[in-house]
Amino acid sequence: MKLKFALFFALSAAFGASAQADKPVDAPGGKFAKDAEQMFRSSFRTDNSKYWMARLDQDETMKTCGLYRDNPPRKLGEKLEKLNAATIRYPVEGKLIGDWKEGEKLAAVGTGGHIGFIQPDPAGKLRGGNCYACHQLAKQEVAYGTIGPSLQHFGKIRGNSEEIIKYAYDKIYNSNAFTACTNMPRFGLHSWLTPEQITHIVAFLIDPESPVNKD
Amino acid sequence: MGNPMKIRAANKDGVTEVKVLVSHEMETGQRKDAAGAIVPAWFITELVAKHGDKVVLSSEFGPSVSKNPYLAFKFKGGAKGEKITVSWKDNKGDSRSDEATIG
Amino acid sequence: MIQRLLKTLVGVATIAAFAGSVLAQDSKVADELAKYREALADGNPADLLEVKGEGLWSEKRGPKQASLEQCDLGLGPGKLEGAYAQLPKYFKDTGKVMDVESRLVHCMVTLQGFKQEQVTRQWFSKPGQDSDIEALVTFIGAKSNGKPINVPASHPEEAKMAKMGEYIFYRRSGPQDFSCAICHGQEGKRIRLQDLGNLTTKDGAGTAMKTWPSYRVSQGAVWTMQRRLIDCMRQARWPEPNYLADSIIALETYLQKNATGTVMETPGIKR
Amino acid sequence: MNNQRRTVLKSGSGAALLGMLAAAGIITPGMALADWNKAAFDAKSMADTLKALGAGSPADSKDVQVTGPDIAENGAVVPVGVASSLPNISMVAILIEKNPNALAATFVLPEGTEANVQTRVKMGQTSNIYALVKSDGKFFMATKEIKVTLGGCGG
Repeated sequence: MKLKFALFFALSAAFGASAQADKPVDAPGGKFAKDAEQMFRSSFRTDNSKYWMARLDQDETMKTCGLYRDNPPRKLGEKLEKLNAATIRYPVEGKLIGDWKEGEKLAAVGTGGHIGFIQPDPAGKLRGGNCYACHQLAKQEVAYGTIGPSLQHFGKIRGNSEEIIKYAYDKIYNSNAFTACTNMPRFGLHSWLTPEQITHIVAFLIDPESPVNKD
Repeated sequence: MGNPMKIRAANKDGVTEVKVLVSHEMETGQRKDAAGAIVPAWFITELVAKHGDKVVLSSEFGPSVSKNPYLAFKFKGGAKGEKITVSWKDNKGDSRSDEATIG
Repeated sequence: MIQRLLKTLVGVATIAAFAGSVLAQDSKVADELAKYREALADGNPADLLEVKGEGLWSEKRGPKQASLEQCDLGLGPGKLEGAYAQLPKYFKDTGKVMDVESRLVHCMVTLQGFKQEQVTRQWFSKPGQDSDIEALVTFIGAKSNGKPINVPASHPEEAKMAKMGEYIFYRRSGPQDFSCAICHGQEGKRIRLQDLGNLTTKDGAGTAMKTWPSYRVSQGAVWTMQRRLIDCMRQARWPEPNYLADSIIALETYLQKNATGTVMETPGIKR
Repeated sequence: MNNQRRTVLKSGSGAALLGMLAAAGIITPGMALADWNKAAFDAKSMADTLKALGAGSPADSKDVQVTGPDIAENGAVVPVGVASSLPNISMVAILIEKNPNALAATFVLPEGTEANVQTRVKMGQTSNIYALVKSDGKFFMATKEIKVTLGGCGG
C-alpha cells in the first residue's frame, strides 16, 4: 500500500504532473480539524506541568505527516527529509560505533519518559531505544515486533564500512532524514538517546561479535 | 471477607471437574508502591475443596500463585445437584467460603 | 528519484527474503501464544468483577438512596441489553456525545446524587483499592456480549466527534513522534508479540474494540476503554488527559464507528 | 471461543449465585485446613525446597507431565498444570526454579481425586517449572521450560 503510494508520487513527480497541493483532499478531521486541535489541547489535566504540555507541540514534520496520514507527496517528503538531515549531530569524539553490549541493553528497554499521574517513570529512569518493539534483532529474542523491517544480521549482510556505520547512526538519530513520516522515532533529534547511546546501538547492529550478527 | 468466588462444577461420566476463580490480591511482599515502600505480603495460604463433607482437594499456596487465583481439578464421584464447598484463608487471617452445585 | 525508487524496491525484497527465513520459528511462537491465550480464556477474573458490578447496579446508594436501574444508556431507562455496543452516542438531555463511562457517571450524579468528583476519584482500581466504575462498566459491557457494535455516527454531533477522533488518531507529537496511526494504521503488524490491527478498517477496529472492557493480566485489573486510551497517551509520552475528556470520547466514537458490525465478546482477557 | 465461554458462564451462573448466598460465613473456615508449610515456602533454592517438602532428590519420571505453553505473554499470569499416570498419588507440587522462592503451590489429593491439577503462577523470568508428585510414598519429578516474554509497548 505504502509502496503503491510512493510509486504513484514518484511517477507523477517524474512526469512533472505535480502532486503537490497545500492540503490533501482527505486531511484527517476534515472541516473539523481546527476544532479537533483545540479540543485535544483542552482535554488534558490542568495540573500537567507546562514542560509536559510542551510535548504536544508539533514541528513542521509532525504537522505535515498528520495532515497527509504519513504519506506526504514526494516533493513535500523530500523537503522534510532535507530539513531533518540538517539536524543530525555527532558525538564529540567523532567515533560512530560504540559498545554493542551497551547497545544490546538499550535495544531491549522500553521504559523511560512516561509522564502523567497514573504510572509515570521515576526521575532518572533509563530511556531505552525499545528497538525490539518494532524490529527483529538478535536471534534468541523471540518477542520482537514487525512494525519495522527485520534487522537480524544487519552487519553480516551490509558489512561494517564507514558508510554503513554512518547510515545506521544517521537513521537512528533522525529517521526522517531518509524517509519522511516513517513510523520510527527521531531518537537523536528529541534527545531521547544521547549521541553516545546511539553509537552503542550502532555497534549492536554492526559489530561482528554482537548477537545480531553472530548467531 | 473478600469478594465471592466463582465456582463451577460439572459431572461427566462419573468424574466431577471443579474450576475455581478466587478474588484475591496475592501480594508477593516484594513489590514496591509509587513511593518506593515495600507493599507487605498478602496472599492466600490455604484452600480446601469439599464434596459434601469429604475433602477432595487441600492445597497450600505461596505468594507466586497469580492474582485472582485459578484452580481446576477432577475427582471421581459427585452427582448433579450435590454441593461443592471451597474455603480459603490468607496470611492476614482473612477467610471465605463459597459453595456451588454440581451441574 | 529513480534511485530512490530502486532503493525502496531493494529494501522490500530484502525484507521479504528475511520474512521467509523466520517464518518457521514465528509460527511456532504463534502456536504457543495461542495456547497461552486459550488457557487464560477459561477462567477470566473479569467475571468476578461483573458479579460485583451487577450488585452495584441494583443497590440503593448515594445521597438519594437510589439504584442505577433507571439509568438511560441510550436505549431507554434501565435498558442494558446491547446498550454498550451502541455507545458513544448523542444524548439530548445533556446535549453531548457521551460514552459508557461519562453516561454512567452522569447517572450516578443525577439519579444517586453523588458529586462527580466523588464517583470519579477512584475511576480505576489499584492493588487493594477497588473501583466501582470498573465493576459497573464490566457489568454493563457484558450485557452487550454477542451484540454487534453499532455506532453509525449519523447524528451530526456524532459525525463531528468521529471526525475529530480521526484527527487525533493521525496527530503526531511528543519525544517519540507518536500518533495512534503509526502503530495502528497498517495491516498485519505486531509490537513485540502483540498483534496491533489496523484500526482504520472494520476488521482491525472490530478485533480491538469487541473485547473491551478486558481483564489485563499484566495489570491484574479490568481496563475500561477510557483507561485503555488514556494509557495509550501515556505510552505516547504525552501528558495525562482528564478522565472522560472529549478527546477520548472522540477517539472512541471514531473507533466504534470503524468497528460497527463486529460482534462483541466481552469481558475479554489479554496481556 | 469467547462466546462459548460466556455460555458456560451463563449456565453456571446459577451455581455462582448459590455460592454467593452461602458465602456469608455459614461454613466456618479453618476446618480441615492443615498447617501452612512455612519452611518449604520460605526456601529459596530448588534443593532446599525439596528438602523442606521431604522429597530429597526425586527421580525424573516420564509419567509426570508439566502442562503449559512454551511461551508466556506475561509473567504475572502463567497457566501451568501437573498431570501424572503414576499410581496412588497423594501429593502434587509446582516449583519455579528461578523465582525468589521456588515453591508455588502444593496439593494434597485424597483418594478419588485425579492427579490432574491446573493453576496459574507468577514467573519473574524465563525458568524451568518442576512438577513434583508423591506416588506410593515415593517422589518423582518432571520439568518444562517456560519462556517469559516482554510484551506490548514496553513500559
